[in-house]
Amino acid sequence: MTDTSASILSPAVARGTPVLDVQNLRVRFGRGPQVVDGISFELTAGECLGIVGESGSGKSVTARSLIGLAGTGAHVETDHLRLGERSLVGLRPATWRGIRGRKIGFILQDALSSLDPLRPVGREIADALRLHTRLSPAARGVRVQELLTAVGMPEPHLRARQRSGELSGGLRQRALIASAIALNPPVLIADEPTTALDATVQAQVLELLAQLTASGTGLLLISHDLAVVKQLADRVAVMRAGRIVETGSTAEILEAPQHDYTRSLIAAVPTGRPRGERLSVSSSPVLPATTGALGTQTRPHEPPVAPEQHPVLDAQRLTKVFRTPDRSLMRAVDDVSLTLHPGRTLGLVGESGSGKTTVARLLLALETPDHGTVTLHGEPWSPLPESARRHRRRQMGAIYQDPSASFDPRLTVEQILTDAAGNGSGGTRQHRTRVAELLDSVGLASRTRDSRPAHLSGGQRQRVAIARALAPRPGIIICDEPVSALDVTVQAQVLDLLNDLQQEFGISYLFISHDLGVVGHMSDSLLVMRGGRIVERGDTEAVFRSPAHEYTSRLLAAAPRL
Amino acid sequence: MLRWLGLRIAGGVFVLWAVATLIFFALRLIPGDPAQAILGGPGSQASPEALAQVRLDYGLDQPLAAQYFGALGRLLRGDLGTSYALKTDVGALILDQFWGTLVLTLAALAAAWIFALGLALWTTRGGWLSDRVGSGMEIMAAAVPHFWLASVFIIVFSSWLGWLPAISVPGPIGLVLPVLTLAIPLAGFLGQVMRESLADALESPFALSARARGESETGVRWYHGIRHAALPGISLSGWAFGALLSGAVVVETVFARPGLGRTLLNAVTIRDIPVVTGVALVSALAFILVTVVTDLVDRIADPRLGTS
Amino acid sequence: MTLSTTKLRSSTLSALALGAGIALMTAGCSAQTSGDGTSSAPTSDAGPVAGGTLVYASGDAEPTCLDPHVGGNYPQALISTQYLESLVSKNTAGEIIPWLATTWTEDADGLGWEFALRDDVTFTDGTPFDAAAVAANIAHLKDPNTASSTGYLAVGKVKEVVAVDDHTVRLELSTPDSALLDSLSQPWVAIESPTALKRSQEENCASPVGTGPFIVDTWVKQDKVALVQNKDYNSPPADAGHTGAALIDRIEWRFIPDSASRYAALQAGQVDVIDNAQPDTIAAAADKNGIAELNAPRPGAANRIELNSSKAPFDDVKVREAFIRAAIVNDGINSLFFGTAERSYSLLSSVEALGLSTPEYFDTDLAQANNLLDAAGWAEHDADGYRVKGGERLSLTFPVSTNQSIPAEQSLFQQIQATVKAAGFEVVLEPMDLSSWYGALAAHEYNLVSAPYTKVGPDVLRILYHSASITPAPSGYFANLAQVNDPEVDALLDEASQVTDPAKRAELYENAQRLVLSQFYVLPLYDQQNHYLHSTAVQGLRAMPTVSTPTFYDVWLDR
Amino acid sequence: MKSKLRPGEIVAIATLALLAVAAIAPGLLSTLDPLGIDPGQAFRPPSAGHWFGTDESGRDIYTRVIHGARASLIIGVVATVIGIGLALLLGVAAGIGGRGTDFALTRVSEVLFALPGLLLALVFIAIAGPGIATSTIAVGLATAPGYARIIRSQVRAIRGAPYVEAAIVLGRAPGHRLTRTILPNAIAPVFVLATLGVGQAIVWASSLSYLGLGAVPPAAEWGAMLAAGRTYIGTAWWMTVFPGIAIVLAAGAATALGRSLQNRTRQVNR
Repeated sequence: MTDTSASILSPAVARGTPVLDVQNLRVRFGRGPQVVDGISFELTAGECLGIVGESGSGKSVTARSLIGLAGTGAHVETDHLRLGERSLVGLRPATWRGIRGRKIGFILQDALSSLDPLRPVGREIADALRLHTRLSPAARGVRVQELLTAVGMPEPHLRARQRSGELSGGLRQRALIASAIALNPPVLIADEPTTALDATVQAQVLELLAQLTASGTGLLLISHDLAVVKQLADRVAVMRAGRIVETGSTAEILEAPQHDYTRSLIAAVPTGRPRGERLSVSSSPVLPATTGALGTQTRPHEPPVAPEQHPVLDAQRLTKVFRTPDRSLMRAVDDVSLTLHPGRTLGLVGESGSGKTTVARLLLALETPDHGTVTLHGEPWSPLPESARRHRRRQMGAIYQDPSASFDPRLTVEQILTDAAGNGSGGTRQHRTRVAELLDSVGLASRTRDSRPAHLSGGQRQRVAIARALAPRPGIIICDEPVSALDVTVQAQVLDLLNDLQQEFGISYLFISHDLGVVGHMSDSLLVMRGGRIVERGDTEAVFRSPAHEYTSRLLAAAPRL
Repeated sequence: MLRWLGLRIAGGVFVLWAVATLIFFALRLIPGDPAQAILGGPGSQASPEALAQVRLDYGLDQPLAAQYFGALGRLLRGDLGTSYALKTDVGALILDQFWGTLVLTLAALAAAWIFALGLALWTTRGGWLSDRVGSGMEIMAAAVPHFWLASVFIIVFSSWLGWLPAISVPGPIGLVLPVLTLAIPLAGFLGQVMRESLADALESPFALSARARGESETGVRWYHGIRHAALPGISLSGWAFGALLSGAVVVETVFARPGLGRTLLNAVTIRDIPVVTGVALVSALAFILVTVVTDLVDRIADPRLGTS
Repeated sequence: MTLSTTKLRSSTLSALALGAGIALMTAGCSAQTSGDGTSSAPTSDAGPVAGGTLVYASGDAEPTCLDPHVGGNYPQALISTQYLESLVSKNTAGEIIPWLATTWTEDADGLGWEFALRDDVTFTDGTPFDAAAVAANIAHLKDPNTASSTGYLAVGKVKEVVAVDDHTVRLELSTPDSALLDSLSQPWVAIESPTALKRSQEENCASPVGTGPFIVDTWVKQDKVALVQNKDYNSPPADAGHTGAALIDRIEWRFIPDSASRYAALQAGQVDVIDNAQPDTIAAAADKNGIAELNAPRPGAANRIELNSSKAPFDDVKVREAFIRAAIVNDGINSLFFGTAERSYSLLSSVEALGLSTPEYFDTDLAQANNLLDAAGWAEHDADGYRVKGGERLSLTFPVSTNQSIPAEQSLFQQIQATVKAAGFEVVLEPMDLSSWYGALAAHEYNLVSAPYTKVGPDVLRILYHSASITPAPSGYFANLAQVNDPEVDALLDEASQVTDPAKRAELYENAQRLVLSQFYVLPLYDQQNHYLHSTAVQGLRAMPTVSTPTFYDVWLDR
Repeated sequence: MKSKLRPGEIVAIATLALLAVAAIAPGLLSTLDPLGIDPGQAFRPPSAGHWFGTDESGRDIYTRVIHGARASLIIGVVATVIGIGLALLLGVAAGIGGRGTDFALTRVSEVLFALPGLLLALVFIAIAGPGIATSTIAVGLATAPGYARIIRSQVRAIRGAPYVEAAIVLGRAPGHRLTRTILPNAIAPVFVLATLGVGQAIVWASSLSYLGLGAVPPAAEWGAMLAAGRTYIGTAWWMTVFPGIAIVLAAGAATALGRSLQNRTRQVNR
């Protein structure tokens, strides 16, 4: 950070002064249950308090309640809520508006949707100034440039005129932060500020937030990701079902967690955990247990089949070129070769836009390669006419990032699984048995069979997706970001499940993710992709130990870990 | 962008050709002798000699294919032919009538926009009741036939109150009732779409961001809501323009306004085929232009479209 | 004196109330119906004032050509009355009076007519009016390229036109024509400048040139025709109210097809005169200050329903009579026309002196209708209550032109449809646009039809009921829609069109009419309605006694 | 997800139910003859004897409005079925066909779309002759291109949806995908579209009646009644107001129901 930016960004509050004091905050919607059920905390200037919780824990509602925007129908009560010396209880709307943005800055999760896609980001930032200062439009413009410079935006005068859709994820998030800190608010609330970002970009944004706390801002950091919170927070509060179950300094929480839930959260983080180690606590009450025939606590990982055997899937020199909307050509996949061995997991890691999903589609023969071939079980697979391939389709399954979109919305779980299991119509006893078997193997209660996936939780949905992939008894499953939409503990369960299934059925996985930690935990060997090319390949442990490519090193360095 | 525009123009030329072809052959299916239409229309008592002469003059004795290519050739030279009834150049005739309709439809489009946007901004999320009332008004407005609305306006504003002229008079005052008649049903349609889009926008994270910045509800509507409400309105404007041209047939008849709609109705009634063809082509052309312009505006207003 | 029955009734009522003599003088206190072609507007105390613009709103379709030679329909007659003039005219008594021709004589054999023309008249383009001009006009009418329908028929018997000298013209006829003067009085044979006629038809249609009190200035299609005063005008017909130029400067002739808009525009003062006034608005206007009515029934045929006798079931006179006996018309006319139309029992308009009215043939009698149908073999009834014979339902197709039948008339047809159902007739009403309607007639796809026909004089009977009129024109059009094919009728009409003796002629026409009426070919309804509403500021408005088109020559504006 | 009916939906459903009763058994709601003329009772304003007044032939307007429900709803439904049927052919073929088919059919619907609907209707009526059947078909024809656009984009969206790709990955043949996955999903929103379309079709047909090209008198049909009553709007307002209200109510109720169905499906799919 430069000298100018430091002066711009320092709130006029001495470090250590309490800036936000919340006592017994309770929120419910309509006649519903307490979503936030009596939480209390204090934030001082220059401090970062992390609130960690999974979806539904009430952490976002807490954040919004603090600025009086809990939403329509919300009943918010507190014993007291103070901003500095000032009580925020029972304020009139106009008074609230004077506080929002000026005294409390607010950063939402997804900058793409949190900045108006139809307005230049410069205007969005200037809005805060328009609302709270008497600066002329020209003066606002100058200040916007300063702010953008301060948050590390390259070419600020150019970027200010662009709309959020035209910026990359990281720059977008910087713009959003700039709009939140435009008035140097003493308190900054950041709700999942880095969730949608690639690891390297995430690191940069966290660095920016760290600079803000360093200059005296009180930061309330809300996240589902302990690893992220660890980077910044001085203190951590673990939230679950509307309550704070445990609070303490970051070090205390991570090293000596008192509460079971905290422990399960920590255990669920895959980063740096050896292959085969279980992440989930099977007694976790959050979701239906993954027990059944497969449920044992830990099981040392042994490759069930020797690597010398013939590869199940082999891709040679795949290239796929797309035409972008501005008519230029983009090599989405450039000369990619990979080999998948029976019973093994091949990890494919890369940031967004690196071409990893296109690789998955080429392997699944949903796209035809411009160059190169794919061989399945030693026989030609792609390019081939679809009709020649169709009868062998059942040898390869797929699991997608967004399972809800991958289900026909009209079908129930049973119909989906019946349809996937056989070509015939459903309803026979045989089919019912098979559906029960599948539900059992992915740890779903049999009562879910009549539900539609849209009505299930995210974790249950991904289990249905896995069950569907298993249904034709494939030897290979392509997993494209199978856990990136899930909470950590759910992610842990799903990852464990995938490992268990591999143990039981000897399935080979191509495991695609942007999350180095997840891939590292899941894979036997690893491919690192960037800009359509494989930049590094090798045994997972070896790559983690001594990355050969500079990009891999950067990825490793950026990945937050506990 | 240039390439996109080029493609659009090529597509437009194709559509024009297809419209010309479709209309040419469709009109040949209409029972009745074109030569008869030329010689004074239905009920006239033209002699066989006169009919033969006219068939020769207008090339109606030639095979259909020859007539078609002849017409196409003239069209390429910008010649829309000669009106059967008026014996005047169709191009000139349509040009005369075009401006009246253009002014009427564009004014109605603008008015519909303002009504729809205004009502949506006024009532959306202003509470359960106002939202219901607003959306009820839109549904009702969309279900009102033009000719009925026009009659009610004439009775109320011309006959009873005497405020506004019942028929077209020079100047903007004569436009008020026709424009209202066209605009209100359209506003009902646009309003429904805009309301939905506005409601989405007001619940979106960026609106929350704006509120968190200290923006008032009015400010959120003004700085963010309007754009998002307007977006589907812009996309629909091409369709709306076509609907307005249909409405113009009725409105121009009721308010005795000169224009393409009335020309079309008259021409169909007396089977003046060149005029019908001409009006069809001009409407298609206008529709294509409006669509290109709205797509262009769409792309400028919403950069997401250019990239996805 | 030819007075419409309406006029008779209203004057009688007034006379009863106020005493004879005074009644007519004071009748102008409020707008009243009068059928003599002069307006009922209260007369102004002030004298005529020159100047001003009058706005006329027509509900008829906009003409495609302003020259009434081309085609020849009523909308053309309406507007061309303002700028074109004919050789002769008519007065309200029905007598032919001089106009552009001052005197005329007929040869003893009826095959030649000689007209002395005015020598002081000039067309508005400067061309002098003379015998050559008359010859050029008749040649123009007879030229197939002109595509004249009405005027062409009017001069159909003219074989040759000879210019005896500059201002005397002789018409040689192929056969005697007792209707010649009537025909020549019509606006469709008005005299236009021969110089102007030499232009292309497109040009002549846009701005025909005549000798009338106004000149066509501009024509904005679908909007209006602007007419300006002819300052040098000197040739009014003998019954005009004044001499010299017209009093108003300008007429804006607008086309407002929608009747409600038209009336609203009159009420709001945007227009001064409207035509095709609807019965309910006429009745409403009677109570309003500032609006007056001009009722000018058109000459020629009455509005009537014709029964197509060329095919079953109306080829049987019993079925025709049964239909007419079953149809209840009067109640409908009373309620739908608000007293603005009087039931007719005649083939001809009430303004035609030779019209024969025979109410005796039109008594309604359901029992008799049923008996007739039983006798005609339509004795069975089907489930819907309609009569059947040999498996065929007694069904009548009735194409209705939505352009020609006003809504009240269409409603009357619906009432007839409902009343004849009691006798077991099914009437299928088929509203259609003009082109389709003519198409249906040409294809003989009708059992019932109502078609107006306007022509000056009783010769219209020959056009409508002579068997020669069954033969279609190349377009398929034919005028004898009842398809009366009776040699006796033909003979009477042929003879009547040729005799010169008025008494003999009247007798022949009466016999012909009685024959047609007694055979139940026609169900007369009422005169061809021709109601105008106008602002009381419009003074001196009258309809030409020829084809009842209003003339604005004597009009002045009392604003 | 089942949720309780909102008041607006209840009103809409009640209105449509009433209309359905009127269409199926008009005798339950009025015992008079919709075609029974009585010139002596013409132009009577609303009264206890004639709730909605009488028309120019003395027919009871209330009875005619009730009996008109059948004809009007048939026009609305049939025209919509024709419109959507044509659109389905066009849209589905474009949506599932190859690039070439899609291009060609999209152009076809673009061509039809570029022509004002009323022009299509007028030309069709000029060809086929006026009447209730042709005007119904004409309305269907005029509305088809609009539906085709929506259906095509619907089908294309579904065709590219992950769950269709999932079917490919499961080795389903194109025909199987079309009949078992794409069409069932594409057609559901079409039903919603149809409820929206019925009201519009009634309004369209009434405009044709006004231009003299619609239902044949004296049949009780709202559009025709409206068109006939318009002549007397200055002297007998009830002749247009009541059929007008019927059209607005029917179209409004159908639209309201269609919109709430749309919202519900949207919520379910979210």
